[in-house]
Amino acid sequence: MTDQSTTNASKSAQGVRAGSMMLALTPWCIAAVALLVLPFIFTANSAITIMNQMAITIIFALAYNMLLGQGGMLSFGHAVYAGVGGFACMHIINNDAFFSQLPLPLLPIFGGLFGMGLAMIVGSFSTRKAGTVFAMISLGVGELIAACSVIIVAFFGGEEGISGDRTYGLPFLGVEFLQQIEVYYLIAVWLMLSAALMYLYSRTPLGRMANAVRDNPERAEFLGYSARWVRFYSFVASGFFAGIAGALFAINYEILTEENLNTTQSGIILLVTFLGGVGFFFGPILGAIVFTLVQTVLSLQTELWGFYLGIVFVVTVMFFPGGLAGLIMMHVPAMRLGKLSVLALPYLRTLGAGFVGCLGAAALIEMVFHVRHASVGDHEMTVYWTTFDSHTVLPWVLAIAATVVGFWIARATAPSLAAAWSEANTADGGQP
Amino acid sequence: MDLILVNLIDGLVTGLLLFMLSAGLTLIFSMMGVLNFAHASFYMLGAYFAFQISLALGFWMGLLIAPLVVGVMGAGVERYGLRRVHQYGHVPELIFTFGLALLIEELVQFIWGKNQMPYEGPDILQFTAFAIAGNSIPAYKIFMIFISVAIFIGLLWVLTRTRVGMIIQAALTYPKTVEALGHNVPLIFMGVFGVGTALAGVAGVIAGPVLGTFPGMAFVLGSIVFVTIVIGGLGSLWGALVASLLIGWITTFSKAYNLRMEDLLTTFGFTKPEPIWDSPWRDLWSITSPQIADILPYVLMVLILIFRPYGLFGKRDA
Amino acid sequence: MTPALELADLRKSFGKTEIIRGVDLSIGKGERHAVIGPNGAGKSTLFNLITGRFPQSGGSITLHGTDLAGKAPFEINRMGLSRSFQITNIFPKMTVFENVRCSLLWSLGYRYNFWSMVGRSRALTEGAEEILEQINLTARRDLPAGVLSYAEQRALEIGITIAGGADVIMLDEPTAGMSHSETDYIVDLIRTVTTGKTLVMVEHDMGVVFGLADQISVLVYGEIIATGTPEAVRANPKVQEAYLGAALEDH
Amino acid sequence: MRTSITLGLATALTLSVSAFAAAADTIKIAFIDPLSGPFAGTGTNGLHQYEFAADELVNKKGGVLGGDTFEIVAFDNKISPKESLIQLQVAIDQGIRYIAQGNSSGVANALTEAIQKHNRRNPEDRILFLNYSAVDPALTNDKCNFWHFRFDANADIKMDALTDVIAQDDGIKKVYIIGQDYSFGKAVAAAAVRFIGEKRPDIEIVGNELHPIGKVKDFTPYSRKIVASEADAIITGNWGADMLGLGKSVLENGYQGPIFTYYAAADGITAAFGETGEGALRLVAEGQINPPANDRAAAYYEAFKAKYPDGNISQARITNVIEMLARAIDEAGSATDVVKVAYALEGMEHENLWGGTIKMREVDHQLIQDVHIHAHTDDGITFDYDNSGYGIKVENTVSLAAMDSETSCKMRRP
Repeated sequence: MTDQSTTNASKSAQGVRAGSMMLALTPWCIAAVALLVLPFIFTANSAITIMNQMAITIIFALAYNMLLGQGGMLSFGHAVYAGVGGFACMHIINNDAFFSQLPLPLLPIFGGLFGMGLAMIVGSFSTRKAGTVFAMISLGVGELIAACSVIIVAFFGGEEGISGDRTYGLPFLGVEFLQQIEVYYLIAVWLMLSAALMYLYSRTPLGRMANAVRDNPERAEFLGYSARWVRFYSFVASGFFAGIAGALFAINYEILTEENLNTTQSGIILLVTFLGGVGFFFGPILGAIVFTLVQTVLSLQTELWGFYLGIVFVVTVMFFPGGLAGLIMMHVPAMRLGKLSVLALPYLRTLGAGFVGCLGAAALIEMVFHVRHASVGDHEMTVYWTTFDSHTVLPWVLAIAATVVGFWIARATAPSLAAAWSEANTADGGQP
Repeated sequence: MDLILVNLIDGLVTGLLLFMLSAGLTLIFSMMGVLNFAHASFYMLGAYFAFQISLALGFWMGLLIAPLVVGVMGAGVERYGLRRVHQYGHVPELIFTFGLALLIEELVQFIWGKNQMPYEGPDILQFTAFAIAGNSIPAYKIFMIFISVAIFIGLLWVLTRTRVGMIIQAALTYPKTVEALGHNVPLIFMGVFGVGTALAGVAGVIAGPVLGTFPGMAFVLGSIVFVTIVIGGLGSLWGALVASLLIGWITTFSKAYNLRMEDLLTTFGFTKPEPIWDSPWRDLWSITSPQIADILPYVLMVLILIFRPYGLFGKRDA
Repeated sequence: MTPALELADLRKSFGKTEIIRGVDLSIGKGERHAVIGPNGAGKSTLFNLITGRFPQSGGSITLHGTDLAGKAPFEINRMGLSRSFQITNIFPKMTVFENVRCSLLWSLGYRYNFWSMVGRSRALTEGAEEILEQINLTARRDLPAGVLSYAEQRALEIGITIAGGADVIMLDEPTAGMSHSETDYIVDLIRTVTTGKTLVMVEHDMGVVFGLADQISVLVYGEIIATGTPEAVRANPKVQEAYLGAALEDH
Repeated sequence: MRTSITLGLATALTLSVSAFAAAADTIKIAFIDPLSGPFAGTGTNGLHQYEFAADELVNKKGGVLGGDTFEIVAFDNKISPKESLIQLQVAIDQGIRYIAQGNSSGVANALTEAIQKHNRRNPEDRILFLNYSAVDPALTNDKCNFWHFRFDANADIKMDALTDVIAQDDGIKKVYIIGQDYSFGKAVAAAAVRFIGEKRPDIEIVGNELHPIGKVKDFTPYSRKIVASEADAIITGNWGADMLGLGKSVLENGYQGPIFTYYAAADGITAAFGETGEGALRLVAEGQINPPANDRAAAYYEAFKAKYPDGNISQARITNVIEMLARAIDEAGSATDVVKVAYALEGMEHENLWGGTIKMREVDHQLIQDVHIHAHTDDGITFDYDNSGYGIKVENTVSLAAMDSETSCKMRRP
């Protein structure tokens, strides 16, 4: 597997040199080592639970990006493929006779197959058109299956969902998966495997044609490819990996419910993928990591996390359609020129000030919310680990000052940042 | 028989309400080629603004002012949001409106909290207009029918009988030509977007007291509105009207009559498996029409999209 | 010998307007055939009918003796017919190299393959590089196609069109919007890359037509009024009248 | 973005350290319920009731075990089973041994199974589940386990009490049952049919149907059917917007009989019903608010209102959770040995702050208590809900409801 990924990552089959092999392998090695070491740094079970959640979201987001980023298909109901894969696995877990003969680490294959099966059925009619028609069919099918989950109790278990016990599987090398850490490594292996497979897929003829069909379906048809079948295969492949994510969810949480299927979940995966950036393979990975942290950690800090997330999302769509990955990759030309350091100081000035402004604005939002919604007489609130009385003037003055001054400095220094930017992206010879 | 009449009226109210939302949405679609996911959010804003205004100035001022405010906000969204995202293509536009829908819901919760607002219709309409076989038809419903029909006729009149309407219609089809003729097409687009969202605002103002004013109200109605215009044919005003009424009546009648899947299956010659509670098909056999009434529009939409992808009244697929 | 492409009483109407009004045309193997005609004569429509972009209203199209009725563009392409577009139609976000490589995939038998890596195939890489060499874009290999100059994009478009190895090549106004020097360059390019293939082209530039084509058909108001060698067509009075007349009206 | 990452890492780090910090002087109770999203109102109000009860009933009285105090640690589960399991893990890592949850039986089912598995797999740090509101009968029947204690009367017990009242009313000849299409709605309907059949076979059930949960925009068609069926009473398990929508719709469309229901009070619903609901709404619930059962209850409620003027004591049983847990910890002599605490809780009899004596039944860990039928009214209300002037007043009481009811629970004790 490693050998393959090397050669594929390198652009030319003729020019496989040791150097480029190393270069292409490096991110994968770093990822593998990080996955191996992380549990020794964050030892708490809850940290491992969060990391598991992150890994599952990464697989799901990568699968979603096979559609959105690589195939140009916007789905509003992709959760159902992960969900159905997960539900199927839960039924397998509950089938004692079969499950006791099946090592748990093989279970995700079944999840993938079920996700793929459903994708084949739906894809047979939904992939005929891309664009709005595809988006609407995906929404309709998503709503239908989600609604079925409370009606078809035999399979979906109603609103309680269905649960089982993963430890009844055939022990795998003596491991029964009693502890979270064992599950972590199972998920980590599947994460590496799925990510590598999805990456390799994008390098196959079909993967390349998915891009071609996304950019110009008509031209692709005149190259001998049916745009519809290319979309169909992308859709099915995406369904397969979504199913794997669903199966891992089943293993990790040992319960699946309606929330694994509903449109909220589908919306979240769109949000995750887009925030991370649809243009690059690693975009959804970033998105999944950041989103999981925001959801589990920021939501402990503030009730308004959804509000902030909404703002960030809308701002991303409007100003940074490349997402986080796009932002990072913007700096590659400057890095190639070795002039990244030119940007450091202007960044510190403008973004630092902007950051202070954001903190001030967030504090203002929190204070407004507290004054408006806290129970009468409850004047005490805590922002940034500081507790104060929200009905006194000082905190308001401070917050407003931070906001105004922060944004003002950011605005005032923006031109110098722009200048530094063009300077950093200009080769020293003078030509752009 | 009486009950059929009552249900016809109820379905009409639901359908016309849907129409007020779908009319604006379909206009916006034919103009910009993008489905505004946040359309129902403007409906929700209409209800909340009207509630806030009604506290100070009463229901009627709410009916007057709230749609205006919503329309201005809609125009602002077009001017400063959509127009910017437009350059990236249709998919980012759709994603933008999706994000906007999320944001508006959060915003409403931020301002008004999560509970349902005690938003009531005007006292003057709190009486029973008439009753059919013991079923009272509240005057407020008659008022809703009246308002929506008036809006439909007004819209039709503006679009087909006035100079502004003609420019709009021309701008929808030949934006370049109309621009060359000296009309400010971006302004027209912004105006249409504003009017479309204001219509959604009106729907919110008059539906808020009946269907409840709460943060989930956009979500509950949102996807049904898409379904409506997809069934009717994207961009077709008549299609939106027919599909709205169709959905209004289908859902009303399937709730009002207990059609059971068991009877249906038996008619087709299937035998009920015994014992039923142990059969994997038990859920299928026990389905009744009220249970699935609200998902029937989705079934209809998927079927329509499979067999007639451009909808009932759509002009070919774009 | 069966002709490479044969049209018999081909018709197409949009609504009530008949754009193509019964075209009969036979193009032999290895022939370089140009379709000319005044603006609005239906040249592009004819192209779109042949390549399956629009369904015909009547008549038949046969490619190497096989009827093309009801075939989708990709099926027609697989039967050995490839086309370029009047408006540049490439994959702008992909690199030049990838553009060409994608157009090689089907003909090299990769079909919907998802188990082999494009980067590892010697045949693909070499094939693509050979095409790049032919269209003189080797130096631009790794640039996104969208940033190329207009003439380079047109060259790439021709490269994509011929890459699949089709034996019938259809070019829709390959030199539209180009300067004289660029036009000369493209004409030379077309001549070399289509050696031994059947070429059908629509073109406005008479210089290009007379320089490239063995046979010329003149399409006026959806009908072919003359077919023959460049000299014969040039001498045909009907052509003189229809074509020059229309051209004079234009200016 | 970048800050939240570092913030997250910092938190995760502190989490791993704080596992040791199960402090000797505070006993933490994890409150896992929705604090954001559509049910945040209910969750937040519940949290306030917990915090107030812990302060007022335990900490101000010297705490337990000679000075240890209770601390409520809030976790937002966004009413999602998945989030609940994550937050459960966080709570366990913080050394918390007591988990309180109530909103949604779906979440409770997920939690009770997860806790059972956790306790089996990690015998060294077992935890207890204090379910204060989830009323799915299965939790104390088929799905019961030793670690789960339910302080609310379950759906069957409440329906038993409700049908007792219906049975006494000779005017009721026809009943219409309607509910949300999910396990609780179905459980309510099944229990209603069973109990009415047992107690008043002459009552005709003229309608029994389910509607999609949270999806119905307009209840008018249902109301038409109900009115047309000439029902004398409606029984429903609806809650939230579905309750409000159904209730207002039937009343506006000409229905005049009583609506027997479970959840139609507080969290904005009492205010929204206002005058419309007067004389129609009948709620079954434990905990007597109006008229106050005794001076202590009245003083407690007044103190609560002084602290939370916008709040409601809508879940009176929370005081029982706190008081009984405190007693059990004292009896066990340890807050960390939850097996001992659980044995102390089993069979405990307790004087309810809101009147009457209650008992935690050993066999299934279901609290047996008085169940009341309340009326929604503005007459004789000492403590209103939502500051609306309207509140709920006890009309009928079933003492120690269903104390001998059967259970299918087969509990395995450690």
